[in-house]
Amino acid sequence: MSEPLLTLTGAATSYGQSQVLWDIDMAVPAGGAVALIGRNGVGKTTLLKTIIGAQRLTAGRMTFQGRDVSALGPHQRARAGIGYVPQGRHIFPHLTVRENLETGLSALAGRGGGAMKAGVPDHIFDLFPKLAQIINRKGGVLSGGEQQQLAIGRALAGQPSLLLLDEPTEGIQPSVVQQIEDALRRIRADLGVTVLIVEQYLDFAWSFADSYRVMQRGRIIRAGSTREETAAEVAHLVNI
Amino acid sequence: MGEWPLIAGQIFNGFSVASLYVLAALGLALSFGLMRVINMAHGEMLMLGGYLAYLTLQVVPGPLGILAAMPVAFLGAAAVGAVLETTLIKRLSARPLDTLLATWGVSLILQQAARNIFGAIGVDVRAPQWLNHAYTVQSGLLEGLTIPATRLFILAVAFAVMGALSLLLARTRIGLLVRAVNQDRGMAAAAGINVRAVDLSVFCLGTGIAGLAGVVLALLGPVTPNVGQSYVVPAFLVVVLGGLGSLKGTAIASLIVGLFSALVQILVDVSLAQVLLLLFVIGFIQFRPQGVVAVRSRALDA
Amino acid sequence: WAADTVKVGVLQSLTGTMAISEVTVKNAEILAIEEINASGGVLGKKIEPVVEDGASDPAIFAQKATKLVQDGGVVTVFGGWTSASRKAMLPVFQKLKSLLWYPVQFEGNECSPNIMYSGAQPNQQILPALTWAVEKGYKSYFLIGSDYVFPRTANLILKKHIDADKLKVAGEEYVPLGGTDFSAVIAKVQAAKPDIIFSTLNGDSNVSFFKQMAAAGLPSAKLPVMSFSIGEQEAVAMGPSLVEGSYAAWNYFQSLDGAANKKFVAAYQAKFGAGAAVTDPMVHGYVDVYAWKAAVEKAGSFDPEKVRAAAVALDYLDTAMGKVKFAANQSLVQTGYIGQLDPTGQFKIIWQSKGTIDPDPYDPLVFPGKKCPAS
Amino acid sequence: MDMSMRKETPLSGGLAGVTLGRPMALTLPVVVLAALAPWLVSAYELNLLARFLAMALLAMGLVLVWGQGGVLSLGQGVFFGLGGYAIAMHMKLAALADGDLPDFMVWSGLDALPWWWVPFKSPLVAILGVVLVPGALAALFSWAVFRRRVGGVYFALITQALALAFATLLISQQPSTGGFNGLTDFQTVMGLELGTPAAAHGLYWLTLALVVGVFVALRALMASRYGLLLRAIRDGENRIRFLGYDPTPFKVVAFTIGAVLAGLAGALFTLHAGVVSPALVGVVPSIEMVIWVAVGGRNSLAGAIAGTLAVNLAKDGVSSAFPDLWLYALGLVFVLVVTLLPGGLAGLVADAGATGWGKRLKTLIIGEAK
Amino acid sequence: MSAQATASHIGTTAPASNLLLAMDGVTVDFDGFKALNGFSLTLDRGTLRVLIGPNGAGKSTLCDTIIGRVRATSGRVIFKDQDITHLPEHEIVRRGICRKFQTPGVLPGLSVVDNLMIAAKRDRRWWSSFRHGVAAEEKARVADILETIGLADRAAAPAGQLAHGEKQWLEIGMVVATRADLLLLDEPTAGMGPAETSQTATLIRRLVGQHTVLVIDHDMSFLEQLDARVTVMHQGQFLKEGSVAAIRADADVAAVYLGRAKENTHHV
Ligand SMILES: Nc1ncnc2c1ncn2[C@@H]1O[C@H](COP(=O)(O)OP(=O)(O)OP(=O)(O)O)[C@@H](O)[C@H]1O
Ligand SMILES: Nc1ncnc2c1ncn2[C@@H]1O[C@H](COP(=O)(O)OP(=O)(O)OP(=O)(O)O)[C@@H](O)[C@H]1O
Ligand SMILES: [Mg+2]
Ligand SMILES: [Mg+2]
Repeated sequence: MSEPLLTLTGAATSYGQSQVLWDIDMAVPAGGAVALIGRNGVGKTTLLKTIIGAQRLTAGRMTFQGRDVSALGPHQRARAGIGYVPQGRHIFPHLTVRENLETGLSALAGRGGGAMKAGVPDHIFDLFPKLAQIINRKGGVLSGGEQQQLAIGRALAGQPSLLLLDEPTEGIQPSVVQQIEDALRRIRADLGVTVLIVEQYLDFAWSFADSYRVMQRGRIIRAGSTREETAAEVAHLVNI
Repeated sequence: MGEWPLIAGQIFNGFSVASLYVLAALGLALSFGLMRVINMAHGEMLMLGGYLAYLTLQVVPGPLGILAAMPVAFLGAAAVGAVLETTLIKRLSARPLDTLLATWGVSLILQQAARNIFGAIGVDVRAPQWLNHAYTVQSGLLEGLTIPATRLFILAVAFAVMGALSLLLARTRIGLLVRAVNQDRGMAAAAGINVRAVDLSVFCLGTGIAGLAGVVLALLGPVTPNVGQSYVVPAFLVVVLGGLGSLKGTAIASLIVGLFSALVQILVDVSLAQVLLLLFVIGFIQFRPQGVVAVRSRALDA
Repeated sequence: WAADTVKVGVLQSLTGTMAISEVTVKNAEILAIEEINASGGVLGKKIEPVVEDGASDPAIFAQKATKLVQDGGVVTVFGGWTSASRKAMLPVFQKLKSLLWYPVQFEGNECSPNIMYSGAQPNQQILPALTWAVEKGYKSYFLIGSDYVFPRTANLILKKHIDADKLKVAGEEYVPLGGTDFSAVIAKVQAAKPDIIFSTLNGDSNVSFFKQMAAAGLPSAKLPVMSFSIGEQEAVAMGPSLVEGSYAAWNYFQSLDGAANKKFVAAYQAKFGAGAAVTDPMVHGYVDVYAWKAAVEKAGSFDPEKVRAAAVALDYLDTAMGKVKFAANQSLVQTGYIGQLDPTGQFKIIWQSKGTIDPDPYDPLVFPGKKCPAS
Repeated sequence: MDMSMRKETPLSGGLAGVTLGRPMALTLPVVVLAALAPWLVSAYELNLLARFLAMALLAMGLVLVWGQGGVLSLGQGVFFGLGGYAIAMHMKLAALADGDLPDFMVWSGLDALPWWWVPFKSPLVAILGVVLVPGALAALFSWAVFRRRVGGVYFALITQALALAFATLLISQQPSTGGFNGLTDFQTVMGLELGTPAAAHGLYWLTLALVVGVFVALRALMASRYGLLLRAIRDGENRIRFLGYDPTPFKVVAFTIGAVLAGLAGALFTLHAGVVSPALVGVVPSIEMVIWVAVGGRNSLAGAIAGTLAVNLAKDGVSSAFPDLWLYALGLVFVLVVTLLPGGLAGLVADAGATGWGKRLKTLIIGEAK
Repeated sequence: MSAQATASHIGTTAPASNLLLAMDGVTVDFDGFKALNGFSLTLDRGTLRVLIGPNGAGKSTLCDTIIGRVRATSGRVIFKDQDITHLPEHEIVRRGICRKFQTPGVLPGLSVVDNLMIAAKRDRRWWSSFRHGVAAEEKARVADILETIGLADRAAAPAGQLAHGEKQWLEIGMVVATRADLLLLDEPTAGMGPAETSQTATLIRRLVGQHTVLVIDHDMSFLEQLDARVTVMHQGQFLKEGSVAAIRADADVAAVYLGRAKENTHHV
């Protein structure tokens, strides 16, 4: 594989006085999909927040597309091409579905072209037809599944090259879970987006990602390939 | 002249007072509604507008001075707003009660600065001749009703500002970004929105409007270091009545307050009218606690 | 050094809403003290002024008065502006047996042995204005005031006298202190069509009032206004052109003739700037210091009790405001003037009372039978 | 003084969120020293101290209302004023012969005592009034607003309007309130001749005793379940509702206690100052009251007392000598305390206590920390 | 995990009739959109019921309506034979209903243990909060729950600092601590891993009997472990009811909810 899209070297962060991440080394290859797994509270969300820039690095550095982005703020990283689907979805409650999607266009700022003017790309509605049906409803009143689709759609509106997904199937009905999983596969395949996904359920993680990282107490304790190891071999690390 | 012209006159005065409140309260509603910032120094932005009008009139005397003063005051107050935002407000984001206290301190400082710069006794800003006349109904039921041109002018300015602002917020992406930032800052940033820039522009817009309002208020009132204080409490009452930062709500609430006090004043004096207004607001809350215009949400702590 | 000095208190609001006015009085009082010091002091001692801030709050006035007299060792205090501040200080001076010199016109109804009232009593400012208006032939009066003690009492007195003169009170309206909205009041004025407005509006409200009157097509040229709180300083601040032609009643105008006034204005402007306006309360504050000096010298003592007795026994003093002296009721015998504002912010004196007017704290028409114990 | 804390189970972190004042060991000497003040300072300084201690009662009330309850009141001046007027009305009437009217009523043209003045002839009614009138108004007002779930900033702004309306009303109803002048010139209270050293000392000790008593009582209250729930409501009012609690009475009680303390403070202040007037009740004084607490620390009772004393002493010292400077300083204090020192002086002390030298200093003064 | 201890402390009164809750033709209309549409449901005392349905079917709205956060446009909610449709929220809770929210609703500024103490307090009227001391029984229960939810070592930490999953546990603990007769658990396992999920299932099964429990979740394997009667909602209306196995086999349910026939287990 060529130059990695994202690298973290010796990354650490903390909430106030309490350190949460230690010495994270990670490289996400362009076009790849990495699954981040681990028990509750080990720091998975925090790691994603650190990558998008919502948490500051207290040590180490981060590069994206070969550029050191450690000092950039979240909106600059979003504009550089990192899309973020947070845990808990964080839909703008008083904006309509369309407006929520349009906020995602902000990440296109400075990337030239008429993309921003052109509006929300159609392929988002191909991926999530439901969004087209509820396009004028307020984000705050949507059900959990609707919000999750919207959150992914919003991230895609910024045409990211790296998509960060934090437990995207949490609280989603089974048939929609399948839709979302299918959509994510298409996002990888058709749009060529690199994905870093936090996922508690290993069989989806294994069927979707090429490699995995196991986190424990704020550190990455194991990295490997989902093609060379089975989920069962790794499961004991997660279920302690 | 009988009862009718008096009542009709008071209805007009209600609108006129409402237009003053709209102008004084719009900036507040913006920064409160969109940024959760209670700007107690808002009154001093009005004051600043008055002083900038004074300075402009020194440079551009004559009939059009007042028109020239409006953009000057807008920009001047917006610039002060920018300084305030970058040095103070941004440290207090999402702590509305603390912004209230801190900006009160700012208001004390600005008042004292005005005293030291312009003197304690205020300066002279006059309506130009083309505004200094009144239309009087000469016959009919409303005979004797007088409509001052200045007040008509202020009504027009209030409408223009409201219109421009709602267009700006509804028709451009700015409105969208502003609302997104207000609802979830962290997510807005992660979606690629430059939240600092949005904050700054909203706050400057709010103070700028206050500056412009200050010019207009100077046509009917004094320009002194503490002039802002006399407008800021009623303006806040309008914001409370209007509902969370809704422009429409602010306009309607201004009208309610304006008409209420104008009509009540037919019967009681102004001091009592003020007390009745407060009772009215508390009464209003009893059946419409969200204010005139409500925003519904499912969030647990909405 | 201390043996050669005597301390006096100067207690005015240096902060808060009243500071605008009171600072100028403080300046005048300090000017008088400096002049006296320059010419040898009092009873061979230099006067050392102790300045305190009343902060526009009566409770602070009382606090600072106590501080000055009890801890600061001053022999007398010059100060106060609002009646509220005077009323709050009164018990302090009575308890501590000291003496306050109060320089501002007020509503009367008070005489304390521990206060020298040099500002006008109602019969020395309000009633002369009425006398003038009656002479001019005005029949219908509209009374407008800020909603507090002085306007309410002044209008109470005015109403009785207007009634007694068989003239008409066309209306009476009050706005809160600092109020800026006169739309309703003006509507009522327009409905009532009076000949003249008597205004006891205070401070910034005047600006709003005149601007909104002009906007409604009623400039002073059309409907005359007689004000009791607009002096030279306020006129300049409001823009003289706005109030040009309106009237004011005082016991002093900067434009008054006389060598003493020329000298005072020159001295004040030399110290505080060529354009500085000089007003009635300032002169009263200034005169108070000189009257105290004269009384001390007459008594040969700084003891407040002796000074008080000497002060009311003084003969006429020749001052910037003409001949004045303290009556037995401790208020000042002085002349009433009516001025009309010219475009420069000065008043043209158009009328003056026939000789000096004896102060009358209790209007006989309104408060029959009430008298100061001292007189 | 911290008995109530010791009784707390180790399970309940009942005091979490309360910045503790100095412990007992330091409090006692301070109280003793304060009690000896009549012999240590001049009569004027004692009067000053007495006033500021009276104000500290109000400040402690704000700790409960604002610090613990998260309810910012910009209308404390109203309750302060009500307490002050209640006692002042009594003193006015007590100084009169039967059938006479207070002077201002006479020259405002009143010929009979307004009905609501009459009960205040009785000293008992006056004392009850000091507590009950502000308490009742606060309870009614806050209940009307809180029950409709209007809170936070809205509540603060409505209380500010309340302060404006109350001051305006007081001033405009001159014949029965004394208007802008307020009420002054008191002679005796409950048979005590005001102005004598005995009265001054007695009133000072009364104030001090109340400050100590309220300090102890509020501290126990904050450590109780009630205090915990109040803080919980501050954190998430709706969540509390879905745990089966009605937040309204909790907030109403806090606000009412705050108002009662403000009323007490106003009454004592009036006794010490010899005057009560609208200048003490409006928008500006009300917000200044908040700054005392902000400076001291909004979650600390001791901080509130310290903040009140500090701000008012500074005002007494600075404003006369440098009037312009004072306003800049006051403004700057607002800005700096809120932005850089949200915990106020108390927070600063606590921080210092947490770091090395501070800890050493603390052990030096109060012995080993528990 | 020691859920027995917890369960043994949860006392309820002897049932008068077996019916605990009845929703009777409840409709909730949001400006024309009917989130619940004439929905009826009954729950017997001491039973466990699972509610599933597509996203947006109205499950959370149903809980909202029972607890008083959303008001029924028409229809009634009967609890213990009394109409609670229009009672204030806290009144409803005091009658014995408690709910876990879909997004965890803990009190962020309070410590974990204080969160639980508040939930555990028996007498929730304001004046009783002045009473001194904490009942030994409440204390013991909180200690137990703290163990059960695995947060004993974080007891003093502010709840706002917990990770998402930890907050879920805390909120479950709070709901249990109230000893309400009816517990509404809206997606209790969202954000939990497989191990925690089965722990939750065990806990819930232990609660049944003492409590009536309504569980909403999308995780079929979790529902399988619960092994309870399942009600399926669709578009605000009742769709099906039956055992887990029956529901899984149902074609209608597959069409609107489960999707492409095969079940959804990500389980290891
Ligand atoms: N805002 C915060 N302040 C302090 N500590 C926090 C904060 N947010 C999270 N933590 C702590 O950081 C640690 C990691 O949290 P994080 O949310 O990253 O975990 P996670 O792996 O995403 O867990 P989950 O699977 O439950 O979502 C936890 O111990 C949590 O208590
Ligand atoms: N306040 C509201 N105003 C308008 N529509 C609303 C409101 N609250 C909910 N809705 C709508 O009602 C429907 C039902 O929502 P609800 O949250 O009850 O679904 P749910 O079954 O809990 O879904 P999920 O499984 O995704 O949590 C949704 O389509 C939602 O958009
Ligand atoms: Mg997480
Ligand atoms: Mg739901």
